[in-house]
Amino acid sequence: MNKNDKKAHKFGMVIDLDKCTGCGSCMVSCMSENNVPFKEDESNKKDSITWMRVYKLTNGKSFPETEIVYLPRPCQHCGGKGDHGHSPCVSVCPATATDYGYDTGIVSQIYTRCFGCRYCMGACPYHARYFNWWDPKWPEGMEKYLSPDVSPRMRGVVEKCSFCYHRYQAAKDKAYYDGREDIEENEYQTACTTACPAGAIVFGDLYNPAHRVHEIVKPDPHPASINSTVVGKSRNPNVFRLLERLGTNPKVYYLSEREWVRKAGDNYLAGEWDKIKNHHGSESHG
Amino acid sequence: MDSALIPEGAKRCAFPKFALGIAIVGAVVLWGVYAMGLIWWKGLNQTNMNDNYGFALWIWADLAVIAVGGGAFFTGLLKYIFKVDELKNIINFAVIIGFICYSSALLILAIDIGQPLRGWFIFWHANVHSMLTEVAFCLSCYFAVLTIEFIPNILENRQANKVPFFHHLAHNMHGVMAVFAATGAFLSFFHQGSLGGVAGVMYGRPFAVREGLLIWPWTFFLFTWSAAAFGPCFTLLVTKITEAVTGKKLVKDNVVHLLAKISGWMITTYIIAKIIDTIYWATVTVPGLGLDIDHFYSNNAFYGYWILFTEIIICGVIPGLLLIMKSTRENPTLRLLAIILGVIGVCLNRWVMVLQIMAIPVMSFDTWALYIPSWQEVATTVLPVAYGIILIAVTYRYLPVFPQEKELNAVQPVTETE
Amino acid sequence: MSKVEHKSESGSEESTGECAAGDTKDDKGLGLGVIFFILAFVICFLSGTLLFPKLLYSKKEQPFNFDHKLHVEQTSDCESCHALREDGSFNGIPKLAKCMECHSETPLGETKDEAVFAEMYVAKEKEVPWYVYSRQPDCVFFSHAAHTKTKGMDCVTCHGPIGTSTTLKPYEENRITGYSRDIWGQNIWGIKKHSWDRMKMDDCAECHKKETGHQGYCFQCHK
Amino acid sequence: MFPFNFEWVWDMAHVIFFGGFWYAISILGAGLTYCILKAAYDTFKGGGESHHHH
Repeated sequence: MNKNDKKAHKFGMVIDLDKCTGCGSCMVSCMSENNVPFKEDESNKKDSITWMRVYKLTNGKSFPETEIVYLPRPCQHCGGKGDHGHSPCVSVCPATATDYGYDTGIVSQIYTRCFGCRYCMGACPYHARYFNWWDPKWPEGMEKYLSPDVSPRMRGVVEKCSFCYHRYQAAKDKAYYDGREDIEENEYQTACTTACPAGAIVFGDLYNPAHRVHEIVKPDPHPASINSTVVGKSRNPNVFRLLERLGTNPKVYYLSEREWVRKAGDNYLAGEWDKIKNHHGSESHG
Repeated sequence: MDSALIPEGAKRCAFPKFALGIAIVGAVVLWGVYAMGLIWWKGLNQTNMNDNYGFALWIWADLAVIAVGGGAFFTGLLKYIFKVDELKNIINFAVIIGFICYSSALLILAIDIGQPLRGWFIFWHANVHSMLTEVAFCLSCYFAVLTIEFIPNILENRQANKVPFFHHLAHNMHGVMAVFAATGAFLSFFHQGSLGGVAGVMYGRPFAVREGLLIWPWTFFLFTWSAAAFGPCFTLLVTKITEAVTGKKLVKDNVVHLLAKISGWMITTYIIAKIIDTIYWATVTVPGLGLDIDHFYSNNAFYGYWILFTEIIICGVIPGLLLIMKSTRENPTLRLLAIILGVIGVCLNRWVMVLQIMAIPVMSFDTWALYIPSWQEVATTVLPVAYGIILIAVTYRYLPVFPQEKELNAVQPVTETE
Repeated sequence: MSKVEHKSESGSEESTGECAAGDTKDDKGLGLGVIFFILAFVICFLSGTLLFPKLLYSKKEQPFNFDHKLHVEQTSDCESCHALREDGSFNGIPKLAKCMECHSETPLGETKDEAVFAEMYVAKEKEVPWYVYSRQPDCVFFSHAAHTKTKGMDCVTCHGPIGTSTTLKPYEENRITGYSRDIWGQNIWGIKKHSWDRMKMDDCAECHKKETGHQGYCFQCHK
Repeated sequence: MFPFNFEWVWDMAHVIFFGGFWYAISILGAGLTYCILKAAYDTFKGGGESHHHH
């Protein structure tokens, strides 16, 4: 199956950072939806599991110019160099515990296969992968509230955001029952998307021009001029991806009208930003 | 007491003294084993690793012992394939050191994984595109080679050699050792290389990533080359330490000079390649990703340019030059200085290529991740060292490790007294 | 020739005497060795095939017997009890309410098992704690809808001719993994003759490869 | 690791990787087997004269 396959999807997300208030609803809904374990004492965040993590960024200026933006960061579901499916983490996993679904563009993680070498965590520049340092301990009775659609994890394995794949499975089941070929845009939405009170997160199929995510992102199927391994760059000048020029080709896009926010998405040499910002997003029009 | 086991004509310290020494080092081993048990029982939460810093102290130790253990395959390659015959006087010891290094490396890997009982997945469910898979396969196979190379030496123990089958087995294994050594060199090339590849293929990490040849990033070749270059330094260093502890000369100077010379040329060529690689990386690769080399060496409490300078100049160029020049190579003090610097250099390189990578922020709003290892990590990292000391002590005492020992220490015929 | 070999040659000469001494031909020893080897093999073989399965699996009896044949005769299909819900998910083993569509507190037939059912469960309004032979591990997602509805597969292909059985076999649980033995297969070597003999990932993949040309991505069957 | 493993695909990568692996294993296995058999033969033949003709 490849992307020329009519049935193939490329699920992606665009997060409007100008709408995000940093309320954390996405983090909470993600945790409860996906049976994400927590620690008794959550004061040390460095070994806490947060599939969806909200970063706080500032423009570094002093009052009154200070600006703050909150940046929710799920797994970026990288397509890898050239968008061929060799994501940084998938290509390094020694035991094939994670793979790239060419039918959905979603990077999987199989907990019962993972043996905890953590190479994928090292390879991921987004810190989107988390290790289970402890066995999960649920407070009395809470086990009954776990979702049966997401398998709980054991100590010693890596886990990460799955774009709520179980919701896709459920949506497909419904479509099968109805005798439909495929699912509707609204049938498969991630927990964070539906939980966001500001409507900052838009989720859908980047291949499908009718989906909102495609309308906003307008992904460019041609390789980018800055780096030929970059595919799917947005043609919307306000849309960017994190560390885009590394060639990881994330499927999570960010939207902001503020220049400093867009600049924070990647690394630029001194003076480089001013040269490329004007071309940003408008590459393939020429 | 154990004189029947001691090689004929060799002088060894009294058994109680030996036993005391083993007991002291053994206590350190027990400490390490206790820590290891804690980690296996309670999990990796016993370490100070975290989600931003998933590789830790012992992974550095793992890479370092494999690098310095490279002396075994390279000496074997020179001895059995390139027929550098003098090296037969040090090959046994090189093999023993290699055996220690590789068994330690495998043990560390067994501690390092979150689900040790699933360790076999790396073989059974192998993803052939992962450098780590290549490491696991070649490492295990090469450890088998080292065991095979070690066996004849064990069978040459005075009592074991009396058993006709063992005697013949040892003899026959010597006969086909070139085949094993060639296989070992093949396997070593790929696992040393793939350890370098582990870093080089991480294209999400600008500090690690390298361009390369086909599927192999340049770090692949640099790691193999550096292991072959610095491995012999470690063999010489341990030989020197053994000589100091036993108070005996065990290997003739011409053998030491030869190995030092080969090592010197290997180091020099390696460090030239390393410098070219570093310059290319710093001036082409990294700026292409929007980063300045300063990014990797500033804004943190530990990693500065000093580490780059120490690794390449002080512990690379200097030992290389000291060992290729005859006058400095044959000066015992300068030679010792060179091999110590060399060993530090390759260990530092492995540190940089596994731990500094993890510490450096990649996203513009990310921060440096430094950490202090827990005592369990320290104990399990010290464990291989203590275990190595014991194994060297035991093999030195009971096996004919150094063929030249008798000749070099022939003061008077030793009569066995109890 | 290298010096090492000279050395070992001279070494071997020293020990020649001992070699010869220990070399008195002893055919009796050889015969005993062969017998020992055969005996050891037989013991290992038997314990591996007979004892090992007993140690590995614990046997549990179902709450009471269920006669599939009898029920199929009444309903004439599987779907009357095991059906898809409207959201496309599969109901699995029916709950008490489903049974009560036909049954009541007074048994329909005369079997002892039905009496147990009526007394212990219907009267007490308690669900029957069936052991599920085909229960997959937590990490497995399986869409009955995709297989039965969209592709029109029958139940027998995966579950075997369970509809013609009159008794329920004991449920065997792997003591280490906690999984049903039917996943691995009743054959201790894991060899299968029929498509329904095993329910391992390899079996899913085998069929998927044949039918779709691809064994599938991880998330197709995992959650 | 084996062609019957779930992950196995008959492609270039697998053929090269496992070709090398099984090749190395075979050489080691054959070498060891030769040594052991030869040693057993030498032992039964008795004495140490068998290897004088090296």
